[in-house]
Amino acid sequence: MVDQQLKIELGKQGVLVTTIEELYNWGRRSSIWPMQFGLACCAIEMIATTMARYDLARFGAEVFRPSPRQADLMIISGTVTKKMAPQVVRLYNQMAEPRYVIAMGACAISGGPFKQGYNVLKGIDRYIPVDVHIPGCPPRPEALIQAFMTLQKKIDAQPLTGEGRPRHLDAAAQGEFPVPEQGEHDLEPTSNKGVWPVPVVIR
Amino acid sequence: MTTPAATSAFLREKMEEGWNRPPIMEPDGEAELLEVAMGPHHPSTHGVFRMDLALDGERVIRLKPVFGYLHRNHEKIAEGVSYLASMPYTDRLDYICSLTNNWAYALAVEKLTGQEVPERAEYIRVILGELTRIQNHASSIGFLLQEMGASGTPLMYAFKEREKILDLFESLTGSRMMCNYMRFGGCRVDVSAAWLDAARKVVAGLPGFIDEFENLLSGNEILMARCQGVGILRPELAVNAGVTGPMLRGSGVNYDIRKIDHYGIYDRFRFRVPLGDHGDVYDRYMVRILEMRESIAILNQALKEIPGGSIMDPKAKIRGFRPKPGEAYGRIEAPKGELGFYLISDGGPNPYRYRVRPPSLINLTVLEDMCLGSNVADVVLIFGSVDIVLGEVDR
Amino acid sequence: MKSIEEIKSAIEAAIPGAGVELIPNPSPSGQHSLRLAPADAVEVARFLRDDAELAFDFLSNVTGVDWPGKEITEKVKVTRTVTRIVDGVEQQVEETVEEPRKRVEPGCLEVVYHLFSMAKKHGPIVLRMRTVNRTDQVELPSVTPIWRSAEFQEREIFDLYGVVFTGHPDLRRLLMWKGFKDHPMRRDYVDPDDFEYEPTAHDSVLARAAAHKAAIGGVAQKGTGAGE
Amino acid sequence: MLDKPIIDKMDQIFVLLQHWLVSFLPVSLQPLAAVLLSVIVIVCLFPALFALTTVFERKGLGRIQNRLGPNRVGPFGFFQPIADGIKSLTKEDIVPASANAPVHFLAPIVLVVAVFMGFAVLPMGRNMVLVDMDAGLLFYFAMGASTEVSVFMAGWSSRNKYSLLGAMRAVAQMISYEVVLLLSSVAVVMISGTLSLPKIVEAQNQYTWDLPHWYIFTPWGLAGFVMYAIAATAETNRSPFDLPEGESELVAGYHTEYSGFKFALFFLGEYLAMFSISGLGATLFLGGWTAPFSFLTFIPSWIWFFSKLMLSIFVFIWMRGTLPRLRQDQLMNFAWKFVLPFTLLNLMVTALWRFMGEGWERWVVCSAILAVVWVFMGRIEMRSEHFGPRSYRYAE
Repeated sequence: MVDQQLKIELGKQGVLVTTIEELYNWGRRSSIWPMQFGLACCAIEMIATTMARYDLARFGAEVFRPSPRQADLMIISGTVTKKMAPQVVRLYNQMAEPRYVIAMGACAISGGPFKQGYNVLKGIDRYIPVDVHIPGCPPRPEALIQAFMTLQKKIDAQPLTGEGRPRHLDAAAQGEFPVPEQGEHDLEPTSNKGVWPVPVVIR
Repeated sequence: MTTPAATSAFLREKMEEGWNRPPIMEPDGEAELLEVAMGPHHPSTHGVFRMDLALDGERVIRLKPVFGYLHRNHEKIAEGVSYLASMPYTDRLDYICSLTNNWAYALAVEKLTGQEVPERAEYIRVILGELTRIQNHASSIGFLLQEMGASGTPLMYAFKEREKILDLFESLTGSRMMCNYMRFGGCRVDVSAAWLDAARKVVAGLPGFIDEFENLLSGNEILMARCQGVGILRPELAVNAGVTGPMLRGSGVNYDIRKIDHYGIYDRFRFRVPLGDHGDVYDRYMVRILEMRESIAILNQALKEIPGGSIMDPKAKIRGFRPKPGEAYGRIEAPKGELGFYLISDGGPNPYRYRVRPPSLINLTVLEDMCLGSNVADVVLIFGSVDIVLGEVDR
Repeated sequence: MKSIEEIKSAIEAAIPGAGVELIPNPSPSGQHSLRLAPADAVEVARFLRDDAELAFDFLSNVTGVDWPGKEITEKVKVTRTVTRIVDGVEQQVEETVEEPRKRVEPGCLEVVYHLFSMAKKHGPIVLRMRTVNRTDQVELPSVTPIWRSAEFQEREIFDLYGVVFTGHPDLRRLLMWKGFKDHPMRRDYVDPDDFEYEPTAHDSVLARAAAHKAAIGGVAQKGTGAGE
Repeated sequence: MLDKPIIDKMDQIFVLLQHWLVSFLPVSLQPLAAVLLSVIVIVCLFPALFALTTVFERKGLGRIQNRLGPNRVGPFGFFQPIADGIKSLTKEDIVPASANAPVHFLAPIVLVVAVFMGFAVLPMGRNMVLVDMDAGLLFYFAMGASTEVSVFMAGWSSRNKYSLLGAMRAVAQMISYEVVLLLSSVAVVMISGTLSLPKIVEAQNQYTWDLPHWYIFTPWGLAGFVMYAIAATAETNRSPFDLPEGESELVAGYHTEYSGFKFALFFLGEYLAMFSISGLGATLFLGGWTAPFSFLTFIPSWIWFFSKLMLSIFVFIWMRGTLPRLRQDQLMNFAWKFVLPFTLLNLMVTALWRFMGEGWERWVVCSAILAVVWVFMGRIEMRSEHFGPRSYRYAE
């Protein structure tokens, strides 16, 4: 590890010092290919983000891959229903590591305005780990770009070893997430306890 | 042209034979069928829709649509909240054109209560409704071309224009997509003179955009070869299956609710209803293009004639809004077809029954009929030409 | 277009013995409806579609409505014989008293159809049909063979309300998944208790929050308001 | 003007460099070392070109679509492919449980190796050809044919329905257009009388009034080039013939199940195939490394070769940004009913050209035949399918 101070000094002298860690993080942060996966209203704003006015392509992220195998980022753009939730988890399982998830919009975070619905999943983080949440109904394209940059910052800050390393470098971490079953009245189980402990309400 | 009335003898005869079921396809020879589940995650299903296909080679032998992946319980929620509180939910039905959804719901409630709408509010509704229609048709054509494999260019062109219209919506209602603008007996906020000027400017730019769009697309041989003669929908079946909107008019049936019901103030505007003669994908595409041009004509008239005055029925009640017991069905010509709301009031603050008549869902009834015997590539194209939004299909 | 009374008499003239009942609609919309007896509903529907003057070729909307059984408490005058001491002697006396009595008005499932005519450009006419009850006798005839547009809408009503349409070519659940057991649009449906209630001032929500807390059990929810 | 020796030096700079480097080695090792050196250069150069092209493609498509394209990663976004490469290399490699693992693994490698082999016979400048084979063209097409095998391997071994459909489409399409590709090149062979690519270039390296004798400037050459370009687009699965991976229909077609570096190899293979087929097109019809005007011959030959190559890449990108995709049956109809008969006719016209001798008559006759048949066949094709603009009626 190069001392941060020394690195800045060397940078002034025109010597570029980098580490494997930085290069690795730079690589995966600069080339995040989202999955072409829209769920509901937010999907239209996600498409608008890639269009000429907002142009997500500037970040190198216009390569929307329809196949989950080739995608790095899953943007949960909209309401996840109980009928769809098993498919979302399955798609997430099909993605190759390193993979990231952005929960876009109120519905993906908590069920949003449709929270009272009998067929609406109250937040996708009940089943899969989410990296960035964006509030809004739907969030504006700028918000999605902000989320994208937040994700990049998050990747940048990840060390490759020790505590706080990315999940795919942690041999003990969960790789495949159990797909919920569609039961007679509800999904079974109603949440993945390993990912989402039942929250404690504090007032 | 074959109007349904003219062919009603034909209709009756065929009906006895049970023709309104999709024809039964037989695979060639002993071929083993390949069962493909297209969706719910598939790049061309506009969201979470699934088609269970049985293929013989690439020929479609069977197609069963599967719905419900975006069933968000809109109707159940609306029955538990007040009349006004369902208004924001209607935005999220067909999330590309929220304003026409607002309009249909407001119209149904106005029918239920007998409220009057001031003239200025009616003009604002027409302006917003037609702007919505233009941006919906433009983006639906963009998505259709995306399905056809054009790597984004037509969609980008469509969205460029859509953003201008969304800016108008945003400056008026405060939201790009989920406008929540109409109220029972009027509208929420008044338009300013500056907004009207901005709208005039945008509308003045629209014909140029459509010309550009048509230059890029309509005469393209590949587009013609892909679209013409594909996904033919006969007018008899279209009427019987309750298909509405540009899809029905693409099949040559003259049925535009703006002309039939004269709801709002549509009888004041001069506009024509384009009709296709072949009922294929190309006709649906062209009907949408031509409808955009007619919408511009309506917009020009409305923006010129808009009167002053109030935008809200003075007798309209916001708090303690309890319609008398009864029921009403209100419908409008939404960009995708007939969007109706059916409300039953029991005198309480909430509707006793709240039902959305979704054009997208009912237009999909004929999907199997149109797709059988064609190619996988045609299936996505036909599906795209139906122009659905899953929020409305599954509600 | 003919008025609703004329349509009713036209139906009765064409199909003798058809059970058609006019249901007035008091709201300003003035969309009155005809209630059909399920037994000959298909006949009537075919007549409405094929009659040259009516030509209702377009079935726009099919809706299910749930009317749950109501418990009605009413006072009934009852005459009964009581033993009472009159003038020091025990006698049998007849006496009339008002007594509250509970009566359960049986519920039913209703299906509403909105018809228009594309050929004649008129409408709407509203038809309705009722099932016998909400539990076991929930069959209604399907109009899908007459108007194809009923296909998905009837499937939806089967899914969400549990009306069984006889004669429907492909009656499966439309929106909910295959193994689902309930009919969620019915008014007595209780949805699964699967979300954490946010702090609120509404007592009913707090009551549900307390019930939810008890149901999930074991997980401490500090200060859920209901308890404190 | 620069003086002649310097021009020659610039022209031959890579050849001289190679000779100089090799001269340090014992004579017995020199031929082997020379070949190895060239192989290394090719193996490094074209992937670098691939990286550059992806940026150009993304930026170019952006310009077509009124937007900017990548510009955040490195200066003007030019480090984007490096980031993509690092990411692809480090991404998890998934082999589906039901896939045929060895074939699944081999498919991308077979593709890239086969495509690289094609570069061996391409003359990239004067004296700049790795192997000056007498039957170079034949070798090239033999290698090109094996890309089909790899695509089918990928689609079949993935055990995915979309992959299988994509593979079936790919094989049908590539085999159909392979025939056209070959036959349109045969015309060149008939005129130049050789299968060796450097000799074909030499044959075009003459000038009349400053204008070169490129084959594209003859009636049969133009027709052949158009047919070649169509077939080349189909052969490399580029829009509007990108059916095997037709995103909107088949998710990602034959490489749906590939992730990480194997997917990157497919991506690389596609672009390399594009380079090599553009290079061959330039060699056969556009005079290879020769200059378009005699007074421009002072610019090194390899610059001309690569500019022609990049120009055709630009056309590929342009088409991708403009055209929608054809359908499978239309694609096959187009191949067998229009392109192939026209190419066969072109062969006869070429023969006629050859035997009519020098003079203006052959220009008139050959052009007339080709133009008439082109118009006639095109008309019949359109009319038989009833395609065409329509008029619409309105109801008040």
